[in-house]
Amino acid sequence: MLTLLVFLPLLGSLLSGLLPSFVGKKGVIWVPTVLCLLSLILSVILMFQAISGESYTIILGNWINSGNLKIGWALRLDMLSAMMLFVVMLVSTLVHIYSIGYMDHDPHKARFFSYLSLFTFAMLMLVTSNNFLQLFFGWEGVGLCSYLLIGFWFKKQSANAAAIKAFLVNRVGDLGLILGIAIIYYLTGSLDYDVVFNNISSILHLDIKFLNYNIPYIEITCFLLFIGAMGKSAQIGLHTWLADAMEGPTPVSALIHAATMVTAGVFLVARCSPLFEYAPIALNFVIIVGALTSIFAAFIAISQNDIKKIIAYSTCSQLGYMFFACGLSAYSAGMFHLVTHAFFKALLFLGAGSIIHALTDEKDIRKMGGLARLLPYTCGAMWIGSLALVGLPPFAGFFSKDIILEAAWAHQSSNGYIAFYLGLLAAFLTAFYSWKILFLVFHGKARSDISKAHESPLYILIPLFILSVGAVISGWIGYIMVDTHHDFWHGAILILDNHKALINAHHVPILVKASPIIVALLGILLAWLFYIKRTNLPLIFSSKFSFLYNISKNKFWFDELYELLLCHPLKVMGNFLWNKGDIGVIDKFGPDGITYICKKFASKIKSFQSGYVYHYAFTMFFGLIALFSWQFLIFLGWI
Amino acid sequence: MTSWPILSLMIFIPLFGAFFISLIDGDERIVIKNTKMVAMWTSIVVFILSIFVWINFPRSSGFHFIEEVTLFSSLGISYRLGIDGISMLFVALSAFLIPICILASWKSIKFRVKEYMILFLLLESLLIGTFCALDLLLFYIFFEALLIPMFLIIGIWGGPRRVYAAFKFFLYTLAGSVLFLIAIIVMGYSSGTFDIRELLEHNFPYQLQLLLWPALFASFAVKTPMWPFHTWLPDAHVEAPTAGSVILAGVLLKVGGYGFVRFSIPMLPNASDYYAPLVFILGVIAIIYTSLVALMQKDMKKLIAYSSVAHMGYVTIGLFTFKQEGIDGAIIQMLSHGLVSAALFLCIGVLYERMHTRMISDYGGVVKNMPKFSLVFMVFMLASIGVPGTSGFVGELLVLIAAYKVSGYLAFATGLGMILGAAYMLWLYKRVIFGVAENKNVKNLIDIDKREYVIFVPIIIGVFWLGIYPESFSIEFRESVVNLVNSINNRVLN
Amino acid sequence: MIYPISLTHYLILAAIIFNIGIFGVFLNRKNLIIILMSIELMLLAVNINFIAFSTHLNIILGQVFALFILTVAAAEASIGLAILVVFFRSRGSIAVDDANSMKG
Amino acid sequence: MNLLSNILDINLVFPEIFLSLWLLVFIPLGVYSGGDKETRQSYFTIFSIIGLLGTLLIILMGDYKAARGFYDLIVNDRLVVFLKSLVILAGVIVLIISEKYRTLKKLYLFEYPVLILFSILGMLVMLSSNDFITLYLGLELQSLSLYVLAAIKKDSLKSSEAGLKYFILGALASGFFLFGVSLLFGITGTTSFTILSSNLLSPENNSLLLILSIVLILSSIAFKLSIAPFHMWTPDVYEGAPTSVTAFFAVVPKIAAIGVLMRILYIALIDIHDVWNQLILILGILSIFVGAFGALLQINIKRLMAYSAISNIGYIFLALSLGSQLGLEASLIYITVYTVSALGSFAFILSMEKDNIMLNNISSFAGLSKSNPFYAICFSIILLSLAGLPPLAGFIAKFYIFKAVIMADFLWIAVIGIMGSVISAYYYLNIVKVMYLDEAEELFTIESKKSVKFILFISAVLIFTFLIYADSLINFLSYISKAIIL
Amino acid sequence: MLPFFFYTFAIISVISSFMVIFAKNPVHSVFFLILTFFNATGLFVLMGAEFLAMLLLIVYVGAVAVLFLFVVMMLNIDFNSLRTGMIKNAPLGLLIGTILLGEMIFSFIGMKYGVANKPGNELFIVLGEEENTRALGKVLYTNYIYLFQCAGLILLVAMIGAIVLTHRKRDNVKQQDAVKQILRNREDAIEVKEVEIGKGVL
Repeated sequence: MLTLLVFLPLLGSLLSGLLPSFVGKKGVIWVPTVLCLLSLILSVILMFQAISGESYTIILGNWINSGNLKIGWALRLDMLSAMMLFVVMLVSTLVHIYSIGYMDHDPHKARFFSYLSLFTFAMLMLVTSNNFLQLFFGWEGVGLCSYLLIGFWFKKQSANAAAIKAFLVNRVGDLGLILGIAIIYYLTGSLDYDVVFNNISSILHLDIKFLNYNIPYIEITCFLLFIGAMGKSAQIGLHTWLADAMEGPTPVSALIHAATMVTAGVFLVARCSPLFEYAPIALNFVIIVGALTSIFAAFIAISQNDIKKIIAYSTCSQLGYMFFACGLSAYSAGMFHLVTHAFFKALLFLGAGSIIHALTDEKDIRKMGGLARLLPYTCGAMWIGSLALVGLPPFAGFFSKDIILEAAWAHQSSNGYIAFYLGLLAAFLTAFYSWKILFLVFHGKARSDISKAHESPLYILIPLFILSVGAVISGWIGYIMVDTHHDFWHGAILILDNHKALINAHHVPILVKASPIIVALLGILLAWLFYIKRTNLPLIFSSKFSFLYNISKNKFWFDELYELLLCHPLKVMGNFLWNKGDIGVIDKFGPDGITYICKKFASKIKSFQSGYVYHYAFTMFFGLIALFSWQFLIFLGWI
Repeated sequence: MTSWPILSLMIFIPLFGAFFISLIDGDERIVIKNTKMVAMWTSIVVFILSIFVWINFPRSSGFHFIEEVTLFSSLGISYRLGIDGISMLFVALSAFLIPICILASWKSIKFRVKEYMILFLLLESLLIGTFCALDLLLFYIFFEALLIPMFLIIGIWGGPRRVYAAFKFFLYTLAGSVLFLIAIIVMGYSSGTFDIRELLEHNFPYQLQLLLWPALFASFAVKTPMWPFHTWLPDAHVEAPTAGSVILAGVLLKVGGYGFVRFSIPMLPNASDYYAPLVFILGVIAIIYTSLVALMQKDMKKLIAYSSVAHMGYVTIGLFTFKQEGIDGAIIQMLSHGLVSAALFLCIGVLYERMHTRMISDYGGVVKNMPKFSLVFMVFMLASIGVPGTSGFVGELLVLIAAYKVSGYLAFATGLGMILGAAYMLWLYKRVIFGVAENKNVKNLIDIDKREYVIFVPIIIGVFWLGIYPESFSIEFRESVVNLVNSINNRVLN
Repeated sequence: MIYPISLTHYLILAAIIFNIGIFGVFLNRKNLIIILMSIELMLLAVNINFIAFSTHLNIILGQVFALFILTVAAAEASIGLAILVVFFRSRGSIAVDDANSMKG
Repeated sequence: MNLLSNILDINLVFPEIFLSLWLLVFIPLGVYSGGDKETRQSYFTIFSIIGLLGTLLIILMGDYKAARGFYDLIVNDRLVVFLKSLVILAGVIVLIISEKYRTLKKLYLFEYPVLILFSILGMLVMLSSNDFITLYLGLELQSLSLYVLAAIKKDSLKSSEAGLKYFILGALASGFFLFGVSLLFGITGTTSFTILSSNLLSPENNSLLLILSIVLILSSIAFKLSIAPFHMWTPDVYEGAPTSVTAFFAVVPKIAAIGVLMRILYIALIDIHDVWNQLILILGILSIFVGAFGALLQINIKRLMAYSAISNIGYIFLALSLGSQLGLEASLIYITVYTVSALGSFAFILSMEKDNIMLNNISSFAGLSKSNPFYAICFSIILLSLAGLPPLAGFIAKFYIFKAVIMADFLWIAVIGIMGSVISAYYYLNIVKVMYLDEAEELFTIESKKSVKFILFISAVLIFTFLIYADSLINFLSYISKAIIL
Repeated sequence: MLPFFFYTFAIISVISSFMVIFAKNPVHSVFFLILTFFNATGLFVLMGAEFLAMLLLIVYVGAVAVLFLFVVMMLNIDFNSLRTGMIKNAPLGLLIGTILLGEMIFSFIGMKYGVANKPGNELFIVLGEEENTRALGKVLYTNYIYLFQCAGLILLVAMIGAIVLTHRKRDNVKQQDAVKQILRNREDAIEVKEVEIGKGVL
């Protein structure tokens, strides 16, 4: 069943991608969609199996086999993967359906659906892997599909650039991941989760010497793995690709850049909890990075005007929450937020897509307004999504975000408090920009001609509806995940007994529990002030606090910084090495130089052959003398 | 096992084919047609033979299918052939690529077709001979003789600077390999035999090893090519006709790697151990340096050529880790590169046939008219940057893992190549395939036809096969590599 | 003061003449005939050597050799002069400097 | 009694006697024959070829057992027989391939084959000499004929200039030789090789004078072999002399001189090997490089062949310097292979004629692979063999040389020498390039006699298939080289 | 007396050989060459090689030198134009040459001769009490007969060579053909014409 689940999307992808003429014009759309739907049904069944405590591994075959390294293609079902399977399949199926409407006019539908299904397949491989390498396979596979889908509109230069950027930034993370994998292999001689996790105790005492410090291997390993997660999940430093990735079609953003792929990093950390638990330094690093990202991305989001970019930064920020939850050893909280986030963020993206679709590819929120009337369903969906996002009860986000912040408080460490306060601030900003969107888009006056706007077709609205339902109820249902009295994960996540953040999270002061709601409401209020009540306030603020505004607007100049520090020097260096290194030095002093010297020498010999017989005679004579003198000196013992 | 000399057959059938072609006479058009057919079928027969060998190959270490005829009693040189798991795969690779090359040249070679096909068959025979030779001197003979057909292929059917490139290629490799000859003589006469099997068991004195190793290295490093001996490669590739580039990148470069794994490492283990850091440094430089250089190339073929240098950097690093994973990885990387770079050159050839330019700036938006081609190209591009599931990944991963066993820094530096490799390949792909078609000629492009399908599909299958189930390849050479690693470890430790 | 004449004296004399002969071959720039004569001088020096050794060692072989050298030298001179004449006819000069139509 | 013993030895010199008698018949025949010039010329050629083949027959029918005659003046053993046969065969082939050229250049003179025969006679004398006097007379007999041959195109300035240069420098070299021999005679009291070697055994004889005499003798033989720095005449004479004569120069005297050098070094002077081995070695390396570099920029094929000869003989010097059986064997193999290659090359060069003009410029071979593929492919094989590429004959020959050098523990010499071979590979390859890669201005067909084509073909085939028969050939040469047992 | 003669001959021969190469006029050079040969003859006599001394006189002075002179005259060269100029870096050449000479002399002086004067072979024909010419004659036609024949061949080659090179068929020069002359008869040579009166005058 699991095998079928995983490979059905691949089949769909291959059919519509390679044999479009075989499946027909309609078929290229419907075949992958129906196959995904089948998979979704299977995943639901499987999830119930998993909840009932079942876990097993299906070995499909050998992959890499070299020395001790024995990697097989295998599918593993446990609670963690079942949960991910469900989320992935649900969002993927909805996006497939959504795309039927959204991509209606695109001539390359076959390709699009093929990519979508391929992505789904890769994601499934990622989550069901039973070893690090297959995880990496899926990891790169989703990255690849992300690349393909971002660059789907190949004529757009910006889309192509964004696609490459996404791939390359991810590759940087991947380098960390693969090095981490290499270390794991080096230490344990295996890459199977079970073997590695069971042998953890034997490697704890191993140290690596790095810059004169002795660092436990496990720390460095987790650190490197986390670098990989940072790349995929767009954490601070490696986040730059996510906003640019919005160049792709909106369903893609919903599927890949909100609900599934970007959360793979969180999944990885959760999956590797048996490693991270033994690496306190790495965990602290995770907390810091996560917390920083959450505030940092939220801060950028407030000044953006592209609706998708705002949501993208929001995603970034929410991923930060998930990470610091993981860093706090509250992996299940992270996973919980992952699930709820998948619902409401996919909802937001798809809603945004609906808006964009309605306005024929307008993305700038400053040019919208008053759409509530024209797009009532979309408006409702967006409201639900935003409410879930900012974490107002009874929406899904409330439960997951709350438990994270509580866990941060309950961690009772300086890092925990930092995470808590930064998270709180981020929540405030989240509320602000969420309502900024809502107010600017749906309420107030129309700032441009929106008369042609129309509510989206049913294919778009059905997914919106389903996700809205999810955004409301997933928090209620999913709360079981973080219920510490209940072994929901069946051992898929390991938390050491002395890491009590999650357990203590249920026993934090009431003020702490309430604070997220308060700041969210404050944020909404501020947004109302800014964008409904006093519409000149944003301008005043941006000029008064131009410094902060510029930072936010320019996204901390990360892109420019990278351009200046990395891309440009690399290009210059490439040119230098080519022109100066290869042509200027190696060729000049190597083959060409030797040729030149040889020719020079040859012309010397040629000119020596002067044609005058006395020169020839003299040369002979000289040769004679030289030979004799040489031997003469040898004979006398002078040489 | 078969009693008939199948390896000799594989060496001599192309020669017979070439001879037969040279006899074809008559009306020019008919001559060309017959020539192509004869060449094609000859190479296909050889390929079938290679499959036969593969199927019947006993997966144990040591050499099989051995043939031995004394050639020089006075010199101690014999016509000894035999293959182990490693060489078997390279033989198969050669036999696989030659028909593809011939097919790829079906239309693009318009003049002197007869000579062209003769040279390709000659090349095939020599390549198979190189990988099958079990006699040091016989190996050298094949190894060197390879230069002549390649020189002519580049020189006659090449681009505008073909003469420079051909000479650079020829003299560079010759200069490297003459030192190898000296080493061969020293090895042969200090051990008393030229039989590779016996030489593999022979322990050379440490000081002698230290002397011999650089001589071997000079030859193989040029052939591989390693930085800084790589500058002939871009020139040769740029000027060579498509099929020439294919065979150059696909098989000829592997001869260098094969040399390392067959001679340098097992015969001179102590020296290899001594010089390994040097190889690592050169390998790392090759990966990073040439990737950066590739990033700035304006000519597609040059870019791929530089990427070849980087990829072969992985191979050398992998080989000199002396770890099972590293050597396995290096071999798989060589096979993979043999397929992928060959295919990339074929892709460029497809474009070149239509547009007659290789400048990246002349392209853009190709996907619009050539979606199938774009897909094919993408598969190879992805394989080149080592996306898991394609052949490129397996080798790189194994090398990286083995490199980590040697040093973390080495692994890190090796890994940097992953990022840079992705950068230049993606950039290339973007500039050529994506974007808006601005060049008028691009708008009139025609997608790949059946012949080209036939060329690409086997390679794509190979790429995925190697990427998803490399076991079917690695099982063939596993025992040989295990043996190799054990013997190195024993001899280096003692 | 005159020392008794020994073999060495003759040898030194022969060496001097031999060297003068060599000088004549490569110092002369203008006249090919001088070169031919220089060669004769060299052969003369050799003859002196042979005869001196022959006398000193009391072996007749040296003189026989010298005899043959004399014969050959005459033949050589005639060939040399014939070639010179041919050269003069085609070049119109016997200057050594003029014999340089081929070089490099 | 003396006379009697001489008469008994006369069977050792039957070949020489036969050839002289043949010549003595030839000369009046040439003077008094009438008829059309071209028919006369071909008759003369056939006549001289018959004479040579007759000589060869006599040589081969003779006794191969080592024997010395005429009071040690001459020697006969299998090495002598082999080299003599090689000389005669090479001479015959040169006569055959130069036939058309001579018609073209109107070299109808009957003296031409006569002089060729005389020089071959001189070489036979040289090869069988066991005494410096015999050697000297043979050398002069050969040289005088060659001087005349070089200048035989009287109306050509280049030819007479070549003759002049060759003569002057040759006379200088023979002066060196004689001076050296005279000193050697003074030191040891003999000029016989065999007695010399026993006389040199006494340590008192190791003196500066001995070194001087060896240097003098070696430098004059180096001159004959065009070894740097005594090579200066070679390019000019090769260029200036009529091409048919150049073909003769390039091959036949070299074999004879190598044979003589072997005899001097390996019989007369073998006991003072440490005195001359460095000399020969340095000369060998020097000429490898002079030959390699000198040819790089040549545009005239004849000059190029001159430099090629210089560097090829350099390799033989490397082998000979070792003073070992292996070195002797290697140099025999090398000279044999070189003979075949050089004859093939000149068969090619002598065929290259367009509208009655010889094509001496390398660039005029452009496009030959298209217009005359047979010539192109044969010559390419020969050139690649000269460049030392496997599996051609040149490779095995070089391999043997380096094997000998390395086994004598001269590793660095081998490295240097082999680097020289890479450089020279460039210019051989350049000719291949011109023939195969360059476009011809106009296509032309080469018409040459079947016999020439046949010789070119045979030489290419011999070189190409060398590996097949190499074993037996090398065994045979090794057997030959055992004539001198060290 | 011996030293006196030796030095006289030696010094004159060195000086005159020096003059051979440095004389401005080739004719003078030839004369100096002859002088050198004369003195060498004297030296030969001093060493007891009378036969060779005479031979030198006859062959060289009588034939070779005259041949030189003959060619010098025959070529009819404007000697004035040839006089100038020695090699540019003659001093260098001389210096290097002197090194060789020095080394040679050094070797001569350091050498002990007569060591090898122990012939163990019948080929060593000792110059006995017999007179020089007889001794030479005895071996020349017996022991060295082979060489003697070779020398003859060399002379033959020289002759042929000289003829080949210098012989020219000139088409514009009338040559006498004796046979033709003899075979000519009156009828071929003379034609009697009847001349009309008055014709043929103008």
